[in-house]
Amino acid sequence: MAEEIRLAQPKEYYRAFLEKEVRPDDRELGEFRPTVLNIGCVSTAEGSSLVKLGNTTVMCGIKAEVAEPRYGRPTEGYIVPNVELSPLSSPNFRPGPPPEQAQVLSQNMVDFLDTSQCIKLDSLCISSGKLVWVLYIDLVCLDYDGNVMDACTLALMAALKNTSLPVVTVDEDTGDVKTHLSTHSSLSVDSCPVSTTFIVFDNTVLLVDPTREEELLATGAVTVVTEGDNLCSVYKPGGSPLTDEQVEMCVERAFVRGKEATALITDTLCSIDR
Amino acid sequence: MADVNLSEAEKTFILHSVQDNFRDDGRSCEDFRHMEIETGLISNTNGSARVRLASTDVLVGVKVQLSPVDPENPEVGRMEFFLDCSANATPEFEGRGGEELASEITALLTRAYGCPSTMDYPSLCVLPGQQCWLLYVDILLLECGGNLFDAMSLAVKAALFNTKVPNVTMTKDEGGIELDVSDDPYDFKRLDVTGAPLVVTVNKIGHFHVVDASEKEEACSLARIMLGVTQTGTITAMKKEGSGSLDADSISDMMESAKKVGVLLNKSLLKALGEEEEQGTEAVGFLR
Amino acid sequence: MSVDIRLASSRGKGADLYHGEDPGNIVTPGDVITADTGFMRGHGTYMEEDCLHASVAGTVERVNKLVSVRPPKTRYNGEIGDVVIGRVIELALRRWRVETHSRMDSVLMLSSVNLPGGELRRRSEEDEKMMRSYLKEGDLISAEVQNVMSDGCLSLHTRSLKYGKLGQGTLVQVSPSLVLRRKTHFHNLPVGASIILGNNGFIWLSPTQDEQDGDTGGYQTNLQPVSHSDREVIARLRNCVLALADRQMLLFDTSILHAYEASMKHTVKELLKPEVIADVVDLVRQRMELEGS
Amino acid sequence: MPTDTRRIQGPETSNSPYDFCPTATSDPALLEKQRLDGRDSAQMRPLFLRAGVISQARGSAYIEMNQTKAICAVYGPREVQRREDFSLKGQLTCQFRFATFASQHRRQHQQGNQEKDLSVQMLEALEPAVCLHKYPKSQINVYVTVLQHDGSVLSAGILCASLALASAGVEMYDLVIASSAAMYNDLTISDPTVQEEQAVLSRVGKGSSGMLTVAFMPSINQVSAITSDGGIQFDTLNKTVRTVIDNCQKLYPVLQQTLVKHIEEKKKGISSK
Amino acid sequence: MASFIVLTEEQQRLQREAPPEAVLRCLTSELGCLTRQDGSASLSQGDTTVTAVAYGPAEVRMARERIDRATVEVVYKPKVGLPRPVDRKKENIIRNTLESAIMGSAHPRSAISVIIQETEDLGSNLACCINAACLALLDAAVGLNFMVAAVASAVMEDGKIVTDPEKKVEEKAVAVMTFVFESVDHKLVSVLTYGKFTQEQYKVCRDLCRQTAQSVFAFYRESLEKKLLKTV
Repeated sequence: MAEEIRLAQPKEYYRAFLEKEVRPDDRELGEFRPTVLNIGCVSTAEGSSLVKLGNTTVMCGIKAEVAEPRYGRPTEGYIVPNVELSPLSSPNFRPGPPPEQAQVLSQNMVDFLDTSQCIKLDSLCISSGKLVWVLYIDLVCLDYDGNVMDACTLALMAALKNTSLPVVTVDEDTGDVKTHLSTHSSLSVDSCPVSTTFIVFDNTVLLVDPTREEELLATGAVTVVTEGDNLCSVYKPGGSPLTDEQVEMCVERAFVRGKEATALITDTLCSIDR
Repeated sequence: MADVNLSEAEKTFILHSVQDNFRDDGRSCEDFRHMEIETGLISNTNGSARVRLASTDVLVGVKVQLSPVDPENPEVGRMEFFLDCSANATPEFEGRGGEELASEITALLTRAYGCPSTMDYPSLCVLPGQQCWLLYVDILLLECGGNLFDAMSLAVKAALFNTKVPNVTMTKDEGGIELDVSDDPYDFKRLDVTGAPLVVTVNKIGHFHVVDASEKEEACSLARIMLGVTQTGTITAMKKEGSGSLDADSISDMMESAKKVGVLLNKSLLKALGEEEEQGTEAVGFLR
Repeated sequence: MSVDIRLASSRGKGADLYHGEDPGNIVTPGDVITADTGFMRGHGTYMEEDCLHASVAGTVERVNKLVSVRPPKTRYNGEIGDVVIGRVIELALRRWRVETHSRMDSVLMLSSVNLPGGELRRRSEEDEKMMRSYLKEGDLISAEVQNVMSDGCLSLHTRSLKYGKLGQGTLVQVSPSLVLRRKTHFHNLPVGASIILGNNGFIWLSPTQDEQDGDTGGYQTNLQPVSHSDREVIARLRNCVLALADRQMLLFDTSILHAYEASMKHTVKELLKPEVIADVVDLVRQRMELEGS
Repeated sequence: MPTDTRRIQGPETSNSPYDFCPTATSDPALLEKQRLDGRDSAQMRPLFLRAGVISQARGSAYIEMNQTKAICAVYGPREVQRREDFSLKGQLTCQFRFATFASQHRRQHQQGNQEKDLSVQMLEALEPAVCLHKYPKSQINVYVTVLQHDGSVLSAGILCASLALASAGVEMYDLVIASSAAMYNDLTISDPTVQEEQAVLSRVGKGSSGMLTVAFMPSINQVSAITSDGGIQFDTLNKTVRTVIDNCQKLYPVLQQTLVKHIEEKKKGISSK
Repeated sequence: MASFIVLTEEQQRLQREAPPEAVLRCLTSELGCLTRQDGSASLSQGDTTVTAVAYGPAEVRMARERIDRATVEVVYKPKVGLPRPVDRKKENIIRNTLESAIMGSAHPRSAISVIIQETEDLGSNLACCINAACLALLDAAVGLNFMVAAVASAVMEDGKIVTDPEKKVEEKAVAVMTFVFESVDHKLVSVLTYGKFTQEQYKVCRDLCRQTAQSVFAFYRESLEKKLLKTV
């Protein structure tokens, strides 16, 4: 019976649960789904990771290439992140060019990397004015069950920390480029920003880490990116208007999540090293 | 392929005719329809050929161009196929209708010619690691009357036979090497096509199989295999097509047929091309 | 196993020259056919400034006062009473849509066919649901043109035992203008096969049936294998018809039989070759001239 | 090529760092002595399969053959999107993709010719197995993404898709099992890695060498797809077809067991609810 | 044409040096600048200029039809070239913002579309776009739950906060935040930030922008009054 109500009147179904401050999947309002992190799972990529947030699955692979630097920025490398909402991941996505949602997510990744400054573009320099690294970061959503944003940022950070590049040298005189496969260097990742996404239900209730079902019922969303004790982003694209207290509550929750997620990445990396 | 919708009885008639080894036009299962061939009929290409197999009509032009080598194969020349399924051939190709078929045929030809023994690819490399000849093989389908893959591969091979690659002289100066393509129309080299493959399509109809199927026969066949066969009987590509499946044992028989017919087809084609070369007759062109 | 690759240049240049009967008066669009106002305007012509002009390229034909131009290759222009062969392409409400190489798809109404179990039966709703079991997409039928509608769409009927669904056999398609209008278009040829020469250029070759097959209404087709000898006759006839059509010879029972006889010195598959075609057609032409038909 | 305005763009041109180091030219002759991963020539890699990995899909599967990793999702039967695709028989579509990071050299986002070709071959392999006449007017979509390419991707894709279709409850005559082999002169090596594939298909190779993939339906003893590359002696090819079909037979129970396990788990899941 | 709060350059300079203050650059607008559209507005904030047009409620494409409310479509056209992901994100924020402002349930099964053409971006572009879009909707007399006003602010390296920053200021700032408030309870509708900042800075910016938003609402009012007077 419950399943039928869930299908026919999802809003009422949810309301009944939320009155008791619990969600249909047994979570509290401010509780994340179990987060599973797998780092270095694709050996053809220079850096890779797989994140599972409940059912939501995102794989991140980083391929490094070399290119001439931008004119006027001789020491800055490139970071090119793209999110792909693969038709694998949901019946709503079809093959073809990326839909608006994917484009917005990709741009969110650019802004995420840009504002947090976790990779200094200068650190991607091989030879000033001649050659710099290009990091192509591709995030493939394999299972879309809501909150792809947080899964993407987590996968992105984990993959960056896992990235190791072969040593490339440029001969000063001849300009010849040489790659030394025997030695690798890891990327210097300066900080670890973490995003936390909430949705607004019925214009009032805030739920963290929404499932796809919850996203469909949402009347708005807020994403907070924290980095240590600082904020990198407060992002609320429209939706139900919120009071200052509500937004501040989101920020507080995000700081807690930030610590948890950072610890998860560090622990996972440690367990690989061991 | 133009979709022919046949009635149950017509299909049965064709099915039994194949079983009887006496097809509806009197051919036996391994007979090809007669075909006509002409090369060198388009003057602004480096090589061209037209093949007419019953009512299937194919025109191929080969253009050669100097271009950078493929970084993964820096010491060999390159070949690219492009097929235009023009709406002239059948109204079904209008718009994007022919694209799927075109990409299927080009994929098979690319694979059939991908094997190093099919052509002397190293000789097409002008400056190893830098410049090589890129052969653009453009195929135009003028009319379809069944068995497109085979007809196209025949036309491609004939056009390659006819292709004249200009000679290149290299001069070294301090800036590097300069390439000079000869513009003398008689200063060229020919391509060696003895190893080039032909595609043979074997259609499974009922429990038997036929080569060079007509459109009606194609409509009766649920599965077919295509083989790239060279004159020596080497297989350079194989693929199965169609929505049906094949008995494991019959595959071997079908392959055997394809190989046998393929070898003969290669020989007959080279013989005809040789004759044409000797006779040096004037062009017939498009009017018949 | 045989492969025959020949050069385009080896085909004799002269072989293609037309040396048959006089083609008659050939006109091209815009040509004045006559300035005489006493004629009537037929197909392929138009009136302007009291002159009759041709609107298509072809030969001028005159029947009494009616002047028309007949193009050598055209889509089928249906006329009431014509025998046609068509292929069912779609089922619609109480009708089948039939491809007859006409300008538009032809229509066969459910009420214009004989149904199993007697001619005089009301079409019930049950019949509507059973339509696909009578005739389905891809099926071939022979029929008569019942009516030409104002938009040029042909309405067919099969309300005679000689019409209906076709069984095993081979369909050959030629230009409709090559099929000569005769009293009958159904022939049981003495060589052991039946032929239906559709006015629309569809020609059906099949083994001769031993009379009607019971009371299935002709919707059950016999799927038993055809004997090799019948098959050979049909294949030979098919190639003969195509050979004649290739050389723009008019098709009717006599010309086809002549061609069949002339072809006997070749094997069936040799009839696909251009030089054999030329040879056979020449023989037929000579014989026809001799007989003065 | 026009720039893709729907994705974040990098510099106009960039090169792989692996273009600037001597590549170990893989000589097929080396294969005669020893395979790179130490396997016997007839030995296949261990097969790791799991069904039901994507929560949103009707059916899904994941496959791992050592370093070759692929994932597949099946959606449908569902309404056809374009009206002109309407047909009384059901329609099967396949999309085969490589993740951009699946190979040593980065791949483009747009579907390349190789991917299109593989999509068609996968469709050829699966279509004969699916009872499409049971799904009139509808469409079944199969999407395969190769996450890491280490050889035999077509067989991996077909195996994975076949399992995903079965786990989606799509009616099928049989499971489709696929396997590949590389050939060099008289040597046949089963389930080659990407390096072995490159070795037999490289343009420097002399003699008879190539690749073969066969898709096979063991219960009804039918081959649903067969495809070869490279220049191969007729007899070698003929013989290898047999070998590969035998290999398919060996893989059949693995797929069956995975499927049985998946269904058991699903049943448990329902009863526990 | 309506033009208000004209500040001399001298005044602007003084304001920038003073402690954070809720100020806007000179606002100019023209309602109904285009005649064939249901509603249109051209808005300048300082030198940043945007033109917005609104259509609707009108016929909606079948695929996008929603049975319980209006479909809000927003197209953002950058000054040059085709829209890129960065523009898509802007478009997405604008659409979601307008969607909450528009009384969608009043127009089920119809489309309300807003097209925004960037003409000159010299700082606070997003804010200007949202304000222009709101004006265009007002001009088209589309039913709204509330009006929205967007204000940007920048946190400078020395901790100073500037509202409605120019491009040059934005480039130097450590963080730029754009807030969108509604006109009834002044709750937060949208926020987009760029750069690192503290919680405290966020609060200061938010309160300052909220204060500034009041002048935007006042400006809307005056613009409308001007237009109405003209038509009467």
